[in-house]
Amino acid sequence: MTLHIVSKSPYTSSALKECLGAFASGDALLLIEDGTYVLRHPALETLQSAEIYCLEADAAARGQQQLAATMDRVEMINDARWVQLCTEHQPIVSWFR
Amino acid sequence: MTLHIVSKSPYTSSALKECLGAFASGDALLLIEDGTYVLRHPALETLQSAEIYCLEADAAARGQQQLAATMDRVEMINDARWVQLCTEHQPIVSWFR
Amino acid sequence: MSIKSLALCRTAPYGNALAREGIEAVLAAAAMDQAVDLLFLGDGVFQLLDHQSPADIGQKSLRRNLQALPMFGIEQFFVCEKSLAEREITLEQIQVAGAETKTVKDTGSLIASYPTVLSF
Amino acid sequence: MSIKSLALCRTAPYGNALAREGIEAVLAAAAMDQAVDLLFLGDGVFQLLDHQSPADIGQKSLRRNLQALPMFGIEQFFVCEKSLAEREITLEQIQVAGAETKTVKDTGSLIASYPTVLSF
Amino acid sequence: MPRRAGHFTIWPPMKFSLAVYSAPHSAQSASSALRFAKTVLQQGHEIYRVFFYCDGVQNGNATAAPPQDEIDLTAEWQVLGQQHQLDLVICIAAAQRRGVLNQREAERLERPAANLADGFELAGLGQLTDAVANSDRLITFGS
Amino acid sequence: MPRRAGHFTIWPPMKFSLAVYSAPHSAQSASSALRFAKTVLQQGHEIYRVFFYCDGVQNGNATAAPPQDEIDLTAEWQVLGQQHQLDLVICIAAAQRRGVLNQREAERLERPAANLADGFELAGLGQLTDAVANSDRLITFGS
Repeated sequence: MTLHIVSKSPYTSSALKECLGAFASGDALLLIEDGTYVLRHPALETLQSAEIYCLEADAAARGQQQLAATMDRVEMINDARWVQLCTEHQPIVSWFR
Repeated sequence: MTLHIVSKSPYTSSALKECLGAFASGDALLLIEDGTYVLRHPALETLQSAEIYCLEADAAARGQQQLAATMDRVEMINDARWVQLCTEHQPIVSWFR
Repeated sequence: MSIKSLALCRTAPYGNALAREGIEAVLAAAAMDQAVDLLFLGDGVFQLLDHQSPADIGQKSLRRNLQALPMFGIEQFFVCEKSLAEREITLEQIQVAGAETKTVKDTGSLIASYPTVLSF
Repeated sequence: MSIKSLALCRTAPYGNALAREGIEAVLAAAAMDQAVDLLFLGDGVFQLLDHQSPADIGQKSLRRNLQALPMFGIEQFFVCEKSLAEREITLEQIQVAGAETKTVKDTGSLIASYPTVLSF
Repeated sequence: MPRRAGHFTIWPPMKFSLAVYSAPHSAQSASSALRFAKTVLQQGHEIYRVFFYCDGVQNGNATAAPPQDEIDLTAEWQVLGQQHQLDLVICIAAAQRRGVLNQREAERLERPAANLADGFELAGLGQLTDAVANSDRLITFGS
Repeated sequence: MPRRAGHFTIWPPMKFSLAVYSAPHSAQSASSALRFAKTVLQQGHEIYRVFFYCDGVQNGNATAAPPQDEIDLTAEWQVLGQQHQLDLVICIAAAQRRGVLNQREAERLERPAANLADGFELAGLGQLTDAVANSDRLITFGS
């Protein structure tokens, strides 16, 4: 199953939208860098059953940690878990624009 | 009156959307680089009375010249006219992300 | 027409250097007593959001740079009201000590009142 | 799972070098007999659009690079159907001699069938 | 007195400044800036300053060696600068971070090489502020 | 045999390759790549190659001199590369366009200075193709 890594803001880039359009059942989503702003974006609701991960350090940098704490559906992860996710999924697709 | 210069694609960037949100009556719009893809985008319709310009060379590079020929509302311009537009407007605002 | 210039800040902090380099340019202008106003629009409003903790990504707080602006005479920040609403950010979340945050509905008219606009 | 890799091309030509550098990477792989497929998605579909005339902006035609791919054994291009529709581009406007253009509805399943995806 | 270029009437000459944020060969806006600058001068206007900021500092990197069939923006700026005595200023802080140094900076920062192209000058952000204050128009070429 | 790091069970070691497209100090993804590489190694996996492409070639620019309180990504890659014998490859075509040259290239292209940092190597795009073929996972760090 694919791991999709989104690193751009959903408010200014089409990265999330295009990623969701190419999302297969069973795929996982990882939010990094400006992609952590997805935490506050309504489009997240459309991913009903998918695993969603978010890099904790990148969210905290942007003041998203309190928001993240309120979200059951998103697992906040550290870098070790990031690497582990990459071992568990194939292929890995970066959405960086 | 402001000259707004949009240089990013309306399909992947929020540049056009944010520019239109900051458009005052009497302002002019200039499309350059990937902003010339705005020619085929429905959002152009929302600018009913504004002057709209488009750099001909940038549109032609991207295969938009035939499309441009069908549009009455957009004036295709060369680089000399670009400079002239900049002399005629103040301020000039670039929307490049 | 105002003799001030406007810095239009549209980039989120940290993901890209533009937000930081924009604020550095504003600081330089303020340090030279050149009058400059700031308008935060689009993802630029994220620059103002509180609780930024970028130490773990190896960066310095950009909000701290914004907090230095009042010391250089920049005591008001214009913020696009629509951009805030779209991101569900409240006014309380973007307060900076020593500066007044003014939400703007008609950003077009505000922009048109400056002779020069620098985009960041 | 296929042993081929997939190049995911999402960038419009000319505005940024990424579209060109992506196709150069694909050409290099093909020249080394490494099997690679291409999926054009989002603004990447603009790479295929006909009548590109970039001489006046001082660039070389990227479409010409795409036309070289069949000589290296890349004879089909996958194109996201939704991206084409959104941009009102017809199949006739994106034909490349020597290659078959295959529109794809379920891009998610296509992507998941490759072990490696390079994004450009 | 207004002059004519083609069928357009030109206003009295204006002072333009350009802020360039993009590196050559990465974004078209770097070459758009050059194209605009050339046209400004052709139309009889003046360029007060070109300020290279952010990744735009790479326009002054003398080490760049684009293929012969691609535009060499650094060389083009050098020629235009010489022809018209342009003030081509590279932001020194942005350039340090990105590795564009003159001899003095390379020695001071203990780096192995200087690579600032002739015709460009390293200076502080104050030069951007000064350009805003002293130009009729400032155009941003972002990335 | 799976090992444990913290509370996570680690699969047998995997071969990772990274494709890095961003310049230091311009985009966070350049530092994300370094952070990821460090963690890959800490977790007992192998890095087959780091391929610097597009603006990512600037990671190997020895002339860059970031302020002391900012990360020096070039220096960090050098240290990590030495500790783990990493294959840090800069795409030669992308580097020529952007002004990152070794001594041989600088002489051949008649440029005033060589600025490729020690520990990095210039090579062709074939090294990216080879990394795709020989790695278990390839991660793109775009800009």
